[in-house]
Amino acid sequence: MSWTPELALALALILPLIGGAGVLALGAKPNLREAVTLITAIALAIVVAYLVEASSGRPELVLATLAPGLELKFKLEPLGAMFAMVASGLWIINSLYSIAYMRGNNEKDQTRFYFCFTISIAAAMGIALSGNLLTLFFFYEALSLATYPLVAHKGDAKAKRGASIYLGILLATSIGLFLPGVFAVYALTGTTDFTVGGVMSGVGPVAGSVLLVLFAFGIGKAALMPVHPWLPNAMVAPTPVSALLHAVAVVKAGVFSILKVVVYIFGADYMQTLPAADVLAWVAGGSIVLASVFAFTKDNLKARLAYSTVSQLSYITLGAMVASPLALLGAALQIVMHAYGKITLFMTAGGIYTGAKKSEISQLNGLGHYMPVTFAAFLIGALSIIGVPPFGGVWPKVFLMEGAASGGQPWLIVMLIGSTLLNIGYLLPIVIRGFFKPKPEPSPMRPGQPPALAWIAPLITALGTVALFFAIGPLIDFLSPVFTTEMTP
Amino acid sequence: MTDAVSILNGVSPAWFLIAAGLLAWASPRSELRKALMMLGPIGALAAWFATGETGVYGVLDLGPVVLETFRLDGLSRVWALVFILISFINAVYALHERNRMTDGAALIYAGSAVGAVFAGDMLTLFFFWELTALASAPLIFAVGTPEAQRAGLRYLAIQVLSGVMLLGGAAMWASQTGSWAFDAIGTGSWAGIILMLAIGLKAGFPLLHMWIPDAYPKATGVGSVVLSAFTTKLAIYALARGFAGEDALIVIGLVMAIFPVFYVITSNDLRQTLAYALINQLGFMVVAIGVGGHLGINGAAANAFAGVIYMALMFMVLGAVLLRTGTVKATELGGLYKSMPITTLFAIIGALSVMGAPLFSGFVAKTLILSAAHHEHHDLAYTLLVYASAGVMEISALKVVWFAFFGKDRGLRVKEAPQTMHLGMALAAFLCVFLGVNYPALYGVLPFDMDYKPYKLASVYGQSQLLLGTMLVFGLALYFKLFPLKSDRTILDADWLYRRFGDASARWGAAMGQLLFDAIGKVLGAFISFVRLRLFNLFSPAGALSKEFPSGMMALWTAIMLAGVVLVAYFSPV
Amino acid sequence: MTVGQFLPAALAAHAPVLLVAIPLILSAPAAALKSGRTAWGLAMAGSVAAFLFAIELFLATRGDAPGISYALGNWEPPVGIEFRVDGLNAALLLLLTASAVLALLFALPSVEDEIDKDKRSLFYSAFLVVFAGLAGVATTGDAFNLFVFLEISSIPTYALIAMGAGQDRRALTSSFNYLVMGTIGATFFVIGVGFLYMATGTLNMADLAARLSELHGNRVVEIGFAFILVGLGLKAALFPLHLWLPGAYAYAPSFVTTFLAATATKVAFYGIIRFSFDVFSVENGFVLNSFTYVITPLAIAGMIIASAQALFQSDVRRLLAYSSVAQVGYMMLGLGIGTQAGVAAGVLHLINHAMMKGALFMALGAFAISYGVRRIENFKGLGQALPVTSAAFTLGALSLIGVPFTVGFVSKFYLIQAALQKGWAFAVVAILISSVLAVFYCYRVLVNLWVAPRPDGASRSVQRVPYMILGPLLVLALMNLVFGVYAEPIVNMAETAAAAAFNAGVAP
Amino acid sequence: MTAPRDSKAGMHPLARPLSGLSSPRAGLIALIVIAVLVVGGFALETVLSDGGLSKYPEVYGAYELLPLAAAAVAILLGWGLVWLISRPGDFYSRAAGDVTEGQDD
Repeated sequence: MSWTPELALALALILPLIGGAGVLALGAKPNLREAVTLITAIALAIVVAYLVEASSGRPELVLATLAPGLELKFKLEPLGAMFAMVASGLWIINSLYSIAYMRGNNEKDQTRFYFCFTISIAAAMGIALSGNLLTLFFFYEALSLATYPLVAHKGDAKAKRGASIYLGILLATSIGLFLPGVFAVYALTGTTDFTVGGVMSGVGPVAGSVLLVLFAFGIGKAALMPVHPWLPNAMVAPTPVSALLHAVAVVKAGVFSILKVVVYIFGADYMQTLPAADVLAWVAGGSIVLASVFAFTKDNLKARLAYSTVSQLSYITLGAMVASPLALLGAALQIVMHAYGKITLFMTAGGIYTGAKKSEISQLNGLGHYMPVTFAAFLIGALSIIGVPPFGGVWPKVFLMEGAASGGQPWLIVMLIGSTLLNIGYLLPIVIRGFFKPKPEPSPMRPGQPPALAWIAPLITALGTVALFFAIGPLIDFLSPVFTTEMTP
Repeated sequence: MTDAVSILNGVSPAWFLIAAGLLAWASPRSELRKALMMLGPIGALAAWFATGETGVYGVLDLGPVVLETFRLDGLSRVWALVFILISFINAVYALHERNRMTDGAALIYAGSAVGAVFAGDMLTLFFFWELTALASAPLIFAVGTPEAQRAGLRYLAIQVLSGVMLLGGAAMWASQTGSWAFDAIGTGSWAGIILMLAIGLKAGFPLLHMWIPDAYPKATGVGSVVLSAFTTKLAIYALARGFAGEDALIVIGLVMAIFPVFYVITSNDLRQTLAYALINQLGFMVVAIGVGGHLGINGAAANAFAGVIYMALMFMVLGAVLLRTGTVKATELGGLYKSMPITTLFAIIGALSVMGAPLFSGFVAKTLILSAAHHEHHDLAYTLLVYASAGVMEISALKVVWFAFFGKDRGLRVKEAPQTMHLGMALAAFLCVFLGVNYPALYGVLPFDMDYKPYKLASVYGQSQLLLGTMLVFGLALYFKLFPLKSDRTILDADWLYRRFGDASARWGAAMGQLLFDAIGKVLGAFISFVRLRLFNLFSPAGALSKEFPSGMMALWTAIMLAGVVLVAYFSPV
Repeated sequence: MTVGQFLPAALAAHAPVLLVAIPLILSAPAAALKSGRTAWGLAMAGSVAAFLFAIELFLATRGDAPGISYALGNWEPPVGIEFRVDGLNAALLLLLTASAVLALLFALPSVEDEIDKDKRSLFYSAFLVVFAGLAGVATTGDAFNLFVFLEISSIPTYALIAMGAGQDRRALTSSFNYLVMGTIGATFFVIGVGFLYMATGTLNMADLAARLSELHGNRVVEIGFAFILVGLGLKAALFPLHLWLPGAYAYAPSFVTTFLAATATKVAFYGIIRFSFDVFSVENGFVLNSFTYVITPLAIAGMIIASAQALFQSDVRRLLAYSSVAQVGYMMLGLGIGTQAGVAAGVLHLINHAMMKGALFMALGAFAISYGVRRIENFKGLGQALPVTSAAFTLGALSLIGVPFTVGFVSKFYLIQAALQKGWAFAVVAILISSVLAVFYCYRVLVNLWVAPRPDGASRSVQRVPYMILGPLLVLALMNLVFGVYAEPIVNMAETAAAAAFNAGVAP
Repeated sequence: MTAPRDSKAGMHPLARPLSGLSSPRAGLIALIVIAVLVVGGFALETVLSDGGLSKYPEVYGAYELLPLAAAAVAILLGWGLVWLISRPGDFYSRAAGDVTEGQDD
């Protein structure tokens, strides 16, 4: 069999599943099991890197046909390739981190953990590479289901309650709103394929608006307020899950879906005719600010980060709803930049937990003296989230602002400005507390903790945010075909 | 030598400072850091001299975004030079201090300020603008007290707010004009207004000024020197670049020049007094920019140049006092000239510069602005500026010198400031005198060529009268104990708006929001459990619908359904 | 007639009758045997034979091929009894026989676990009779004969359910309830047939169809239709005539439940399609109106209320039983739509539901055998103890929810399409509500299965699941997936069936 | 041990010659000198020219009057201002400060 993009597509979907099987088979031998996870992650990243190369050719893969226009179909395009690259690339780092975290905290049922993790990654790949709404929906649901055991991992009442809310909201919104949306698109246009320029041009603005609302709230993973509560509740999961899934794979799958629906189902031009788009842009703006305010009130580090995520995700929704080329570009970049920033924050949060069993912000006084690298990584991640140079997080803000202005919604800039301020207010005190409060005595650190991997991993991603700042050129070159030449077919 | 330096042609001086700063952060040895703090500015200065031709260098092509990192022209040259000079002076001044955090931060702060001045487009400007915010914050955090941390956070928030507002305005500007280029902007559009507000936030526009007296007094002794030098002057540069000749700026500048008078008189913290004096000084520059024209811009530039140095000198003096006595409260100091006579000398030189005494740099700079206002027939502005310089500048300078070094001897017998501090102060003091006497040196670097003689009899005479008059009033007020100074008081300023009112509103809002959410949650919870109970009663195995029905029930259903079908069939059309 | 595509022509020619006769005949020796295993062998032989005939018949009636008419004893219809196979019942026969084979594989270990040794051969004998009866219902072309087969299938069913008494005494009351209610249903049906005979003078379905098309506005016909619909509706567990079903499914032996869930209501459902769309016709206003104003509301009520009831069950089999009632609602909704697309969707869901419920009940049987649990809270941690079985159960549950790329999604998709074509948005809403409820009741089971930790006190050893169970279980579970992705074969099957129902299968 | 000698003991060598500056009389002398200079300057300007010595002929050049009035007004207003806007020194720190910092210490 020769090496073709189609084969690589299939491989990207199957590799994690094979890895999952391997993890199950080697459950009794932890070292081998982790080796399988790592090897799978690396192999997947290589395959996805190849896919990124091949994405300009837009290869397609149809596995099955349910009805005309309703297929199990995969199609590679730059947005998806980018998302796949982010998810698979960070999976490697996160796997390293998982090993440190899970062992450092003596977590139980680690085989199930790693298995579900691989399945989740497979689902994320499916979302990234999906070629139509139906396939997207399928993998979207698969991701919800596969991550459920991870969220409920601890198995105590609190974890179960959090996980129930998690799954309940995600399933209810997806089946109650997203799925009807998929059906409606099919009923109105006869296809659910992701098509350059969108497929909705024949649909009236009212129906289009209703559909847009269905998608905006139905894709609950995008955590647009008020369907966000699942995200803070998902924080009962072990930190590697929060780090990769609830900062990268799951939430990004949500906003990626929204972006994809907007770009390839609605089409940017059609979006301009929808009154609901303007309203939803404001909802997203409100979500940005409100979630930041909520983040302020949280003392639990992960809860604060979760609300921060809610806020940051709405940047993408906002960009998608404004739907000017630059706003969409900013939204797409935010997927990458926020992924790196937030995974850093979560991994450091986990590192602090592993090292000193501290989970509340008010307990962090002076810990920076014991964990300088961890806190430095946190600082970098926070600065990237806030959006200051020279960290990657600044670019989405630049393009979203320009996009909002050129999209005729300059007042949305106020939301972004407000969010930046709030970000400073809730993120930086954590670092300041760590570095500038007096060193606590005696040392709160648990002997031998955290393992080196628990701070190396966030350091890598933190440096990644710096690299991304300078790598913006290639990134935009890669993405811009989606938003410029293809916007108006 | 020229060959060696010419290699640097086209290299932005900013990189030397930033690189030195990063290295300083990385180097654990204090000696190495101190060397870097000296070498960075020297390298930057070399690069400044090496690049002779004006033009755009250091174009950083990031693909779709092209950053012009080094635009050298008449305007940017002045500011860059003074920033480099002051960072060198600060390096000397701070030689005694061993603080890794602030050493690196000060260098990067200076470097990013230089970088911002050289930015040819607004995106680059924004990057360096934000970098100045980030790099300067550790200078406040380093104090370590909770109060300083809060102040630092407020400071940082406002600085970053200014940055993102700049970005927002620039984004709107770019979407309107299609270009990120940073040139004259004007207030003709919303984008322009937002940009002006963003810059104004850093320049200390009225009501946007509150962070200056809030943060500066809380920085470290060395930190306040650096803080006073860069941020606000950078904003003045941006105003001069983008908003020269805006009439609104004259009004704004006048307010800035005048309102601090009350605070200068009542504030007890001498660094806060200086901070208000700084706002007044900025007001002069803003007026000059508002007046515009070659003379106005030159006046703003000259004032920025001289002002950076003499304000830094004043803050250095107070830094030395703070180092030795641990306080800069007017009510706790006095008679220090006895133990710190050298510092006192520098304080007097600085004060004379601040007051604009002839032969000092303040005089040659300030007369430019007054002349510009006069030439452009802004007579009211002219009069008010004279008033402001009497009421604010001079009283603040007198106040600092008097209360710290003379006045009531509180028996403080401390060591004289370290030699290295003296050296730093001496450099600044030298520049104050040198530029005042050899004024063509100052005028030579200004953006526009001009033929201007500051030392005319009228000017000198008038200025001397002004000075003496103020001193008389000050002396009389002291003599009759009319000076309204009280220890341990907080003077409210616009920061009350967010520190008290805003804070309280936010708390109230958060509390109300929490209540609301709780109430909603309660009602929702009650409703859900009610529905659940009802549903359970209905559907559960023991519930109404699931009882093991007697077969008769079933028969009944069957009959009902049969009747239903028959009825429907009966009424159906054939 | 294209006989002989698969089997030797001599056999193929008699396929319709042999399919019914062989199990019926085998039931007698099975009852006489002492060994349960031998009886099982006979049952298996009968089922496999029937399966082969069903394949033959299915192949023969594919596509546009006309139906097969077989005159029993060479008495020509309409006087003699006619067996008639077309696209509609060929699909059903295939489903029925395939279910029987798969269920019987599962039966061997399951029955040995649940039924007393001396009753086993009787058990298999009774099963053969039920099987033959159901096959007869599906094959016959004679209205009265259909009643006879219905009773043939029903009476041993009561006995089979009652045999669950070895596990739970409530099986007896459930069986009795079913007996009473089933008899009511059968009686209603036969009364309806009587009315038709009164009006037309014939019992042959094709003949009935021909004569009824001339009898417009005949009240007797309308009343006959009403009785038949209600009678068969009861057998098909149409809400609210489903009251017999939860008890019967919950307390019958696992094997019986598995088999019945996949077949019994389906056959009655087939009867409704056959009578409503073939014998009568939707062109008759009263048929269409009955479907629109009676069946559809009941179907929707069933979909939602029964799902809600399922939500609160603590016994998993009862949960699934209520779920079955809800699923019947989906099928009925397809009929209620009253178009060919709707009927196709209904048939599609009939086939798919057999796959999912077969898998689910079989998995439950496996749990019962190896762990002895039926209540939801006892499922805690089973996912790790019995991963393969649990995975199969999960697949079935996902299919039940209607996750894309499972058969459950395919049939729901076609159902929604049919509803939308008719302009029934409310039906779509109902389907979605019911689906969400399905999510929640499946969630309750799955969360215990996979996530909840095993209780510390559960020292009870878990037996390995026999391969005899695992095999058919996996086949069924994977069918949910395979036909969910490659839906074409079953969709074609359903569409052929619907076409057959609408185009009056056999030319007289 | 008197206070001045005591204070002289800790003095910097360079400051010793100037120790007399702290006496109240030195201050008064300085004040009188300044007052004389101011009055003299004013008189000079009034006598010698009408505004000719000041910077610009068209602006009345009595600079010393302006700052006298300005500074005096400012200082006197300061009293009112102190009464109006000054608060105890711990005014801001009494409120718990920032929301995030509230729960510690």
